[in-house]
Amino acid sequence: MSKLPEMVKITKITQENPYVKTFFLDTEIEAKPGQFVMLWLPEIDEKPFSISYIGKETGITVEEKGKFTKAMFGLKEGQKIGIRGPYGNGFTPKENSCIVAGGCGIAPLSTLAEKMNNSVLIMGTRTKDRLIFENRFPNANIVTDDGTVGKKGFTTDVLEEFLKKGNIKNVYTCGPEIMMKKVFEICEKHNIECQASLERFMKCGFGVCGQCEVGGVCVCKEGPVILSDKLRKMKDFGSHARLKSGKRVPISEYAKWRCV
Amino acid sequence: MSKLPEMVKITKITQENPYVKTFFLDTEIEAKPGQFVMLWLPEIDEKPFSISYIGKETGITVEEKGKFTKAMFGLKEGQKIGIRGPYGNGFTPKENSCIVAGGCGIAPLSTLAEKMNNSVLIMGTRTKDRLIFENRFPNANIVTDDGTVGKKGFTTDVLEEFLKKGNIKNVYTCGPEIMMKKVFEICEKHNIECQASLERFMKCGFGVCGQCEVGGVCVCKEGPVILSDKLRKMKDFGSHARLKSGKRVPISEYAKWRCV
Amino acid sequence: MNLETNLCGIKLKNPTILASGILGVSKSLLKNVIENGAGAVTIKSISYEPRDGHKNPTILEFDSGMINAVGYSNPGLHGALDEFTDLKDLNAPVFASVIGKEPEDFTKVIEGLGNLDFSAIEIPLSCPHTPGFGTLAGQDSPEKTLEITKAVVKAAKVPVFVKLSPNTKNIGEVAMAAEKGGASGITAVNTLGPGMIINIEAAKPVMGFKIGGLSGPAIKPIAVRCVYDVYGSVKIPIIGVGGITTGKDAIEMVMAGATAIGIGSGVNYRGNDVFTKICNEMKDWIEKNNYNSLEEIRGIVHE
Amino acid sequence: MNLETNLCGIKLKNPTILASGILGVSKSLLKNVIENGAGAVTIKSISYEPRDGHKNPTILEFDSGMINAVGYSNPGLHGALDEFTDLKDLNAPVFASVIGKEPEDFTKVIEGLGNLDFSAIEIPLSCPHTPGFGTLAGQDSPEKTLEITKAVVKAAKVPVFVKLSPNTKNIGEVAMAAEKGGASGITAVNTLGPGMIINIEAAKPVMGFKIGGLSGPAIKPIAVRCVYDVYGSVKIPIIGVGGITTGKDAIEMVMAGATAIGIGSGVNYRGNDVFTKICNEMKDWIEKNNYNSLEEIRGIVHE
Ligand SMILES: Cc1cc2nc3c(=O)[nH]c(=O)nc-3n(C[C@H](O)[C@H](O)[C@H](O)COP(=O)(O)OP(=O)(O)OC[C@H]3O[C@@H](n4cnc5c(N)ncnc54)[C@H](O)[C@@H]3O)c2cc1C
Ligand SMILES: Cc1cc2nc3c(=O)[nH]c(=O)nc-3n(C[C@H](O)[C@H](O)[C@H](O)COP(=O)(O)OP(=O)(O)OC[C@H]3O[C@@H](n4cnc5c(N)ncnc54)[C@H](O)[C@@H]3O)c2cc1C
Ligand SMILES: Cc1cc2nc3c(=O)[nH]c(=O)nc-3n(C[C@H](O)[C@H](O)[C@H](O)COP(=O)(O)O)c2cc1C
Ligand SMILES: Cc1cc2nc3c(=O)[nH]c(=O)nc-3n(C[C@H](O)[C@H](O)[C@H](O)COP(=O)(O)O)c2cc1C
Ligand code: FES
Ligand code: FES
Repeated sequence: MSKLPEMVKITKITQENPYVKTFFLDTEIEAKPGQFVMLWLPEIDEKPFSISYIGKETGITVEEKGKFTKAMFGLKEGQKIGIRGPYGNGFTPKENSCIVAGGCGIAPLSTLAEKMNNSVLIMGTRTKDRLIFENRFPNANIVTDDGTVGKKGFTTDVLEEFLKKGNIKNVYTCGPEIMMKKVFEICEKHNIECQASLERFMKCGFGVCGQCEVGGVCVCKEGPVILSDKLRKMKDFGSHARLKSGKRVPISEYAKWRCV
Repeated sequence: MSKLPEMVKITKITQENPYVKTFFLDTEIEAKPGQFVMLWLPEIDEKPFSISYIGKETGITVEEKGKFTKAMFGLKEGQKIGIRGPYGNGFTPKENSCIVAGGCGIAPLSTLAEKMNNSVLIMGTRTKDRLIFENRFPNANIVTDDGTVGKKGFTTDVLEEFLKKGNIKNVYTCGPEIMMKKVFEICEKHNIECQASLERFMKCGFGVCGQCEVGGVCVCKEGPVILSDKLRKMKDFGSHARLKSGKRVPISEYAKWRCV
Repeated sequence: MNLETNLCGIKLKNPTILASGILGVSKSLLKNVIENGAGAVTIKSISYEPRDGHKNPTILEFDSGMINAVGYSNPGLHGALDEFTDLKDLNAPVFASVIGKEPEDFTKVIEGLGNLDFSAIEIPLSCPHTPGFGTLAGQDSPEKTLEITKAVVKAAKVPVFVKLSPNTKNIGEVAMAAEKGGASGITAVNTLGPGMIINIEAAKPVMGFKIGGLSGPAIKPIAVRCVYDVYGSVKIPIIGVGGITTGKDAIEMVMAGATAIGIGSGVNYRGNDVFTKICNEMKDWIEKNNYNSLEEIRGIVHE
Repeated sequence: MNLETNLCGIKLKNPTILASGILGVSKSLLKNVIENGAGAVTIKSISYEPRDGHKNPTILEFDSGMINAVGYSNPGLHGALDEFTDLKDLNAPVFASVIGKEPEDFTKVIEGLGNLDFSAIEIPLSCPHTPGFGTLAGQDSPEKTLEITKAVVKAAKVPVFVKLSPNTKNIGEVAMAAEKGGASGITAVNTLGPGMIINIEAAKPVMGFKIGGLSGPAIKPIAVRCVYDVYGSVKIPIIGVGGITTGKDAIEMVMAGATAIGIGSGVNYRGNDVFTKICNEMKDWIEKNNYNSLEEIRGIVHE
């Protein structure tokens, strides 16, 4: 795929829940689970999005949040969108694994879960109508903050239960950074390797500008998937991120700025 | 090989006759017989030269004529010279052939003669001490204007004799353009295909500047080897060539300018 | 779908034009280029007196483009008069390219060429590597551009195109000066730079003149921006030149605002039939993207 | 063979320097780059107030180089004061890069940064894509360069490098103005252009700011020529920047006259360890070619 954005047709749009749509794009991208692309809306902006379906068509699952995703939600099948990538390292699949997805965090994890169909999958959301991919993963362990579907509670509680059973050796996670931080801490306690897919504001997407830096690492290139050995040294993991100006702020301020 | 000149070592210099040396260069160039390279002497000039030995080392056989070749003759083994190429189309070897070389014109023909060792080779020069490669081609039919070695007369006379015998179907030639013109006319008379290697002042060497143009053809790219069908249409073949300014002049004036 | 183009009254069967300095030394090479599909051809620039130009190497290819410092070698007005006779025989318009140091130098050549069948005259005020000419002589300032253009337009019987430099700070202003001087069109751009390539083993610059102008793919984004700027500054048509090697490149130039497309280095990258190739690729793209003509997309990015 | 370099009194273990705007947003990334072999590092340019910069796309790769219009996003003086504490902990000198519209803007930042451990201050007067700054504000004229340099040198406690534009007509004159203003060194060059890349399917320029500056391999010959010109014009040392991705490229810059070598886009082409790679390649080349030091070849093509 070209390093410059290429305009590709949206072949299909599916509504995953009231806030989330999946866009299927007329382009085949050779990607690993966890890799991402940069989507371009001419004259609007360009943003990173994980690949949620890898194949003849490329699927991107998007939650409506701010200006860019609103504009995406206004697109119809047959219209075109710019795309470049794939970027980032992606997940390394391993046996005896547990996948912990928070909200839209299932997007980059979904292609991994399909590859490792004997792994444990935990999908958590705030409430029932936030859930996605429940049909794609009928064996998933669903958990909601309010118990409107699946178990009531947090993904981290369910993870601890599985870890206590003893045969899990690797944990994969993506979701709100606070959740991922907790998942990591649990893994550390149990001496288990963790792979977390981080999210930072991006510009280049290929490791040049430094905008997406966490602890001396560019999330776009050495990440987005970061392993325990690096997470351990990243003081900013779960605590700080950079605004568009490059200003480093507490993760809560960053999240507010992003209207998540 | 790079499109920019590369400096390569002169491994050996052999004196072919009082006026001609062969320079062996520490570079292996994949070339066809008849192709040429551009040799660069930093701060002096850059000129086209045929490849006279193709192999682990590349041989260039040079006659001392003007400023550039004088400077080359001042070079010692171990010194470096710039080279880029190969350029041009080269000869297409065919069965039942006769090769007609005038003077230094044997340089581009020599690698062809080695490839087709059952062809007839005619080598002509003004006088004995102008002859080169007589040891390389012990079976050559040698002819000199003054009869100091080989037959007395012109290459064209010898060619006519061979053609009369009847089994020659192709003629290859390089040498003074007046000679080549005569060779071509003889071939036309006998209805035989001729491949002539033309020589024009060159700049780019790869078909961009138009400096080496003859009859709408760039000698550096569609040549230097031109076949009968094109020779037939080239009014300037044997009659006109261009000076450095691009001015088109009679071939005699061009030759004088070149101090040949 | 046809690509016929009207360039200030000159009818072109397609918008591709051979750029000056590439192949254009003889009538027979112009013929070759026209047979290979060019909509028009430009001759190598002619000065009053013959010029030998710089010493070799004068033209080289590097990783991302070409570099040249030919130094305006040309046979002079009298050489040109011998060479470019009966241009009406050719199947496409031929443009003269005329250079000079002072306005009188230009007009002497233009008057001399007056009886030949050139369809237009291009004046490059933009060469970056020949002392006395172009940017090295400040011909690319708005003032000099106005002065020379005025004189040339007065002497010429055919449309005049002024060829600009991408190295000029405000190319829009220079284009406005040319328009004010009476130019019928703007050619944008000449080579970029100058640049220098050093052969480190020789510890010497590789060009005979040490420096040279860049052309080819490396300069395309700059050429496109220049055409964009010029389009925003003047009403006269633009010949977009610089790094065009494919039909898509040509479309890009048209979208930036070009009426016609100059092709030079493209000859090196895709052969003499680069003109036919580019035209076919343009047609295919236009049809595939449901446009009907080049007019529809000309300058579209300015909207 | 060692590559130790003295850059106006600043000792570098080798002459490679991280160029401003690449990776230099945080102390931990600077550390990463130093561990990857850089002899010195430059931070991303800092203005007094924080700036969000242009909208995306801001940085893209094209066939022969990169294009960017980041628009000087930066956390401002106060962000920088939080970020770049205790630079002495790092194993190489760190250079500040400071931008402003008027001389006072520069001096406010420089005075603010005064207590941090920067070894030098670089002022880019040469960005081609940010309104109010660089070439878009005329900061690259000899007059403005002199005025800003004088003010900055007065405010700074460390050596000042002035970063020049390759788009300036006479870069030698601008360098002379910087030298006259008291600069300790010249950084040549910033990005080239601006250029524009149009996505023809979208019929829109692809950069968020429409235009952007070019860097990487496409600009190397122009950067080398600029360093050559500057070396011929001033006595102060030069940091040569533009398209350097290999040890041979770096040698070329030194031969043109550079004392140190800035590397930006090279990070994209060869990874963060481009610094180590280039240093090893330089050493190998120097030894193979029987030189003993970089001094021997510095500016050698001027002989
Ligand atoms: C590697 C990676 C993968 C991602 N994958 C997905 C995915 O699969 N699905 C999905 O829905 N989202 C994904 N995101 C998040 C996505 O890129 C957008 O950031 C998100 O959709 C924000 O919404 P918006 O752009 O519509 O809001 P905007 O209107 O653009 O944003 C509102 C505010 O937040 C700021 N902002 C926008 N994006 C970011 C950001 N990434 N970081 C910080 N600030 C930001 C804007 O500048 C603005 O101030 C991913 C992000 C990364 C880094
Ligand atoms: C395809 C090709 C292959 C060649 N192969 C050989 C070869 O194998 N061996 C060999 O000895 N020579 C060869 N030549 C000729 C060679 O390139 C030089 O032209 C020749 O050596 C002239 O000598 P000089 O350069 O020393 O003279 P210079 O001092 O350079 O020339 C004296 C005068 O002649 C002009 N001049 C130089 N070269 C040419 C030229 N080619 N055409 C027109 N004017 C010129 C100069 O500009 C100058 O005015 C070949 C030429 C071509 C085109
Ligand atoms: C070898 C060469 C010679 C050139 N000579 C001239 C010239 O004589 N007059 C002129 O106006 N432009 C000259 N140019 C510039 C081209 O016409 C053109 O403007 C430039 O090369 C950019 O286009 P390109 O990228 O398609 O080559 C020359 C370019 C090259 C490569
Ligand atoms: C993404 C990017 C951002 C840049 N930002 C700055 C900057 O903030 N300040 C500056 O002086 N130069 C900046 N530059 C210019 C570089 O420092 C350098 O001068 C230029 O890229 C040429 O070098 P290169 O070819 O090695 O990249 C930036 C370049 C790039 C590619
Ligand atoms: S987004 Fe530029 S380095 Fe990651
Ligand atoms: S030498 Fe340039 S076209 Fe042949």
